[in-house]
Amino acid sequence: MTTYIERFPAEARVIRSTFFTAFIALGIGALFGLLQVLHRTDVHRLVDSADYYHILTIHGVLLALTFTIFFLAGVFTWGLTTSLDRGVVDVRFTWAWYGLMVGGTALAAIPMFGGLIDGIDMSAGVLFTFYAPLQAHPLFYLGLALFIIGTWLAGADWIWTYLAWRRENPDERIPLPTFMVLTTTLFWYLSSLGVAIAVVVFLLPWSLGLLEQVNPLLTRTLFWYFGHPVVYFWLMPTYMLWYVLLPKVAGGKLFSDPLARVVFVLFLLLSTPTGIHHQYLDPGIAEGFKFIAMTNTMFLLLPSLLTAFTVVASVEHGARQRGGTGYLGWLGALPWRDPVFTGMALAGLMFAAAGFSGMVNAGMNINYLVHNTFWIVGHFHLTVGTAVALTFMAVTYWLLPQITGKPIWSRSVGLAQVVTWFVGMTLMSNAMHRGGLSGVPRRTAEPQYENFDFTPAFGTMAELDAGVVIGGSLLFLSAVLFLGNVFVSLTGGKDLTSIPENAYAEALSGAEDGPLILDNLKLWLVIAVLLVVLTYALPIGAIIDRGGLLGPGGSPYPLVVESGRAISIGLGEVVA
Amino acid sequence: MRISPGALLVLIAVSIPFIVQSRTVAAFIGLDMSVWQMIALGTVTISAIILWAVWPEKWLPGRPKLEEG
Amino acid sequence: MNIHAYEKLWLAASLVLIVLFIGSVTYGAVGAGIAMVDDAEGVIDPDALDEDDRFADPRVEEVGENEYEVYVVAGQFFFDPGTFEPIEVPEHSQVTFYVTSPDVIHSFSIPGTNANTMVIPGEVASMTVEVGDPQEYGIVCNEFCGGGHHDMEGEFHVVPEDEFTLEADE
Amino acid sequence: MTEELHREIGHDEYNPVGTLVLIALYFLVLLLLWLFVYFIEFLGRDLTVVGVVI
Repeated sequence: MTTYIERFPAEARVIRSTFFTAFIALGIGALFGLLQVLHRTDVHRLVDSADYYHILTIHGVLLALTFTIFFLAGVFTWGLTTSLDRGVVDVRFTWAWYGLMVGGTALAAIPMFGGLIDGIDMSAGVLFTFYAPLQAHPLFYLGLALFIIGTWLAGADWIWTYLAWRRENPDERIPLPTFMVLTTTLFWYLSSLGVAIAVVVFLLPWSLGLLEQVNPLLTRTLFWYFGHPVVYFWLMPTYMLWYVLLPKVAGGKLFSDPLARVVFVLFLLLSTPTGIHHQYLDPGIAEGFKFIAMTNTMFLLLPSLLTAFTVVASVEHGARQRGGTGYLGWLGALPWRDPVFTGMALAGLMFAAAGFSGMVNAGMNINYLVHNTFWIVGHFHLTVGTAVALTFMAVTYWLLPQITGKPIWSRSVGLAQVVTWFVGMTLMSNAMHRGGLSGVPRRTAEPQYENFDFTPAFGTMAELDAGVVIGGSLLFLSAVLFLGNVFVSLTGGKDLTSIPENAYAEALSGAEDGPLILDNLKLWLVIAVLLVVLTYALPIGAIIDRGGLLGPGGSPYPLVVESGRAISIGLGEVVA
Repeated sequence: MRISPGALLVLIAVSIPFIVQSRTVAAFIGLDMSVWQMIALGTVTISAIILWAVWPEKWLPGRPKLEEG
Repeated sequence: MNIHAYEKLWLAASLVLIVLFIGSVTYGAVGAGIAMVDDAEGVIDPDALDEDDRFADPRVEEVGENEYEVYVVAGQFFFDPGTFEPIEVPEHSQVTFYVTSPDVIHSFSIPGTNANTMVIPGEVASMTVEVGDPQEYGIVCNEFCGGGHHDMEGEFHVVPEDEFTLEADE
Repeated sequence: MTEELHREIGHDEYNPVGTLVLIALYFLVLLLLWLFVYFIEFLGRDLTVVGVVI
């Protein structure tokens, strides 16, 4: 019996830091989420409605980027080192990428929070998507760029460690968790390039006044080039945990290692050439390009549907080994008292529901029905907000003891916490989906209009508001229970004997059953790049051809007065 | 107990989305269910689940015994 | 690589599902005739809308029998026309909206209907709909566009034939 | 974990029949929901965006 901290004390320290950073982001993000549901529904408006958008920006960035990416960086470091059974090559480099990610986050946070504080003349009320000509303070873009470079260095760390292992083990198959880390890293390099170009080449110089204007459709397209794939950057570590940890806590084995590899290869190939499906209703992009993005997106369902089968079959294997019988009776034999298992299982169930709203979002013309409505918010609170976040929280109950040597304070509170999240999300997301179908917009402080009312298919808007408020409050309660449980656990003493061995699920059908070509990552990367070029070269070329690299313009908003922007404001006045 | 307390808790939690969506289904087939009717239906459903779960198994012979999880 | 028979079955079912989805969308485009907002319109200088003959004077215009074109400027935080006075068209007509923005990205969306488009500075969104019986609709911006985003709303009225007059005819 | 195991089931003797049942139900739900949302909610609505009839 060896725990992770005994085997890899130096790496455990870095993973602890990534987790704590993630948890701080989770706490602030959850609190701001509660403020939003109370504000939108007009139950209580703590801030001015114009400031709602700063709250929303912080909620989106801290939860969708900071919480998820810091946590997954820790999970990947754990999965890589555990499965290779070797430490990182140089832990100082590991600290370097962590430091860069923290530094980037801190820089971006200054204007994000500055927008909420009177007397600070900096703001970044541009939401998670920062569509130009909405303009944030340069620190926001700079911080974002540094953060992304930090994630690239993290990927380099993982690849570096893998190559070192490869020299020591020239003939072995890549262990499954490492395979998943590597495919995800390659995919992330490919897809985050879009946002890096948007930020470094266009938005940062523009916010500094070095560029007079940008092409809004181009920067928006570059954002979505990254903006859809980023959801797979959250999902792939989640899938990894479902593949390698969930079967283990269920008492079974992974059904098929080769199929898990096929799924991750499919993600590497298909995740990026789909972003245009966020732009189905954009003028300036030809219908043909939208259709291509639609078919790519639909085929991207395949790895997720395959995952559903493999993961459930692995869990069923556990149930049957535990004595479960019958067509459905085996479900009763699963370890439902364990928050690690129950949290991940409920997250998976919610993801099945999210699969459906995602299919609707992917359907090109049906996008007229749901585009930018509350439906979308309901959808991604099921995906990143539950499939990913609930899995990460559940797995914390397993990983935290591994990296700290301290047992979880209360597994019962943990169980209550994951169930509360599930129930809260059921109520909130149902109301959001239904509200969206009646046309309620997303991202608005006051979805109450003077000249018309929304008419839900049945029931009333007040009931939907109640669903959002009750659901949102339960989610906040759940987050508090989670963070409280983590905090109390950390104040406790070390007890290595009560912590299970650091290990992951074996496979019923192992890597040796899969063809060698699956491990040929260079080949898959080349095909992935080719697919991206095929899908994106023409639309991006067309957009640049239409509006020019620096675009037909639009006005930067807000027109904040500070030193870096003086030039562009001066120019603006000349034009005016 | 027919199922473990943990399984019962999760079963109740998982029944909630079905109860909430029962109203959607009812509306689709033309039945307008109010929130209170839905809550009543939910209370009945969850009570039935609890009753089923705590009912001693030996009173229903012939059912395969589920293992405690 | 041995794939279990059930998993092969599921793989086939998944592919059927995907083909069905793509088929539905294609049917919507070809059979039901739903067109996507696209690149049919050329680019426009957002800083010079007052020199454009469509958007210098945003309005409703009759272009054929029962065919109307509506030119809308969506700006922070209004639709012109729409916010200051309702957009009015007669019942049972074909209406094409042309919407553009002088400042940031907005949307032009009629809640409860399928009329919904992004509005991007430099681009003109065009969207043709067929309206039926008289009805009053709202218009919202559903893309965040700045601190007053939630105040950006308008009205779209489909009015009886005999109550309809064009501004130009008044 | 090991003490909870009732039996060891290998790859060749394991048929995930419960998974097949669950996933078949899921398939049906997806199919029905898609037909409902696409053909009734979406295509049944007013103000559908059509191509310009020339």
